Amino acid sequence: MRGVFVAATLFGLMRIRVDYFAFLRERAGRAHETLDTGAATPRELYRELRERRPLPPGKGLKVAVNDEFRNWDWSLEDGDRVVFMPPVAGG
Amino acid sequence: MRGVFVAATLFGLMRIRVDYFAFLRERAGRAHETLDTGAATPRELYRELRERRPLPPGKGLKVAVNDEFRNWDWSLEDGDRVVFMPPVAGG
Amino acid sequence: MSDFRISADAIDQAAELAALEDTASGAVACFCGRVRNHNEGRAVAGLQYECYEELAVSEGARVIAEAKERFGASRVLCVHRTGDLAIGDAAVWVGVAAAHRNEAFAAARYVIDEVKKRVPIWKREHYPEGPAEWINAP
Amino acid sequence: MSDFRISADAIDQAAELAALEDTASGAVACFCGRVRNHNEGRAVAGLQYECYEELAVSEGARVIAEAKERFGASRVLCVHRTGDLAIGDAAVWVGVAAAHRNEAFAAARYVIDEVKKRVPIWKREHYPEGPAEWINAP
Repeated sequence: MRGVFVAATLFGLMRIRVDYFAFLRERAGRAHETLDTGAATPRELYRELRERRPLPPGKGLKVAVNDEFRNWDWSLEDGDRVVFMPPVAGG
Repeated sequence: MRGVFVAATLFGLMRIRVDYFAFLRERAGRAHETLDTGAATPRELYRELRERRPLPPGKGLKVAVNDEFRNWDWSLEDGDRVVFMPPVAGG
Repeated sequence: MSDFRISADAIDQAAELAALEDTASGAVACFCGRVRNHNEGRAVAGLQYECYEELAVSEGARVIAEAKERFGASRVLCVHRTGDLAIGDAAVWVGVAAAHRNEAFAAARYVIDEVKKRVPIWKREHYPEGPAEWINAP
Repeated sequence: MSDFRISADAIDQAAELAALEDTASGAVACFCGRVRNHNEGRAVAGLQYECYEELAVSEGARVIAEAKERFGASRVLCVHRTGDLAIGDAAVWVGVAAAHRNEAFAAARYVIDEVKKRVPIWKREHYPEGPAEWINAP
């Protein structure tokens, strides 16, 4: 019980905005959403999102946090904007 | 004497028009000239021309006969138009 | 105005070219990618581009800075369309001014290659028959 | 009209580009060589191009035919100026339409390289100081 309390304090829920583009937007059925999550990294966040949205596996996707490319193990902070991106196809 | 007569018959003088462009035009002091010559090839013709015009050595020049690139030993014919060209410098 | 731009309107190539003017640069190389009427053997009716604009603009600007740095190009511009495009419409335009043609060609090639690899823009093809598809969708 | 042209008038790049329109070609690569304000460290005031037009046009057409054949380009155009040019003026323009960018870039590069090597056109540079000089004069 005490362990759970400490974890909740140190690693409390964060409010994260997630934006979806292109194929992922269609799969998610929305362009963005905001959620309160315990996910500490984009990897954990995507795992959580896949539980509620019909999103594809993360392999091949890229991640941006606050409009910068970041890796899947980047430490998220409260208020971050996270974007998961399908392989690009410009040009 | 007989040898000279035969040569004059078989290899008689031809009327050749020569055009000059760019650097060669300036050196020749004219854009074109027509001459009666015994030169059988562009090589011989250029040698003859250099005797009367301050033209540069033929090395590096190209030759056209009747608006086609030809080599220095191409057989000239009466009425041909010959152009000696400095190295090109377009673009 | 940034040297890399996202545009919802048609690309004005004459205006882009004019922006490359530079009396020290003897060479200008341009590339334009246009919507083809076919792709991988299949008839295409049109395209739609979608873009993550904030990141596209910053990543595109990085690509351009790299091209200038690597090839000594004096000016490099790129504009990429978003929205609905018809056959023949310009989807992306790259223009480079440099002292000589080696650098101009190399920089233009670098920009289009890197933009296609790195800049978050996505293409959806519409077909005369069958549903539209996102290209490269996982 | 031939795909390789000699022009005593300014090159109209917008008109040239329009002539490359082709709905099957996804890639257009262009190159433009312009008069620089310097060459090999020396200030340049302007240029004059002279041309052996009959042979230039036939040799230019051969270069274009080779570019189409080698790289499968669908349209290739080239126009080269003659006469007096000022700093910044376009001296030569090459445009290629092809299915993909590899072919478009390669064909454009081939055309400008071969034109500079093979087509009988000569350049005379004017300098702010000193007499004009024919480039490559023997």
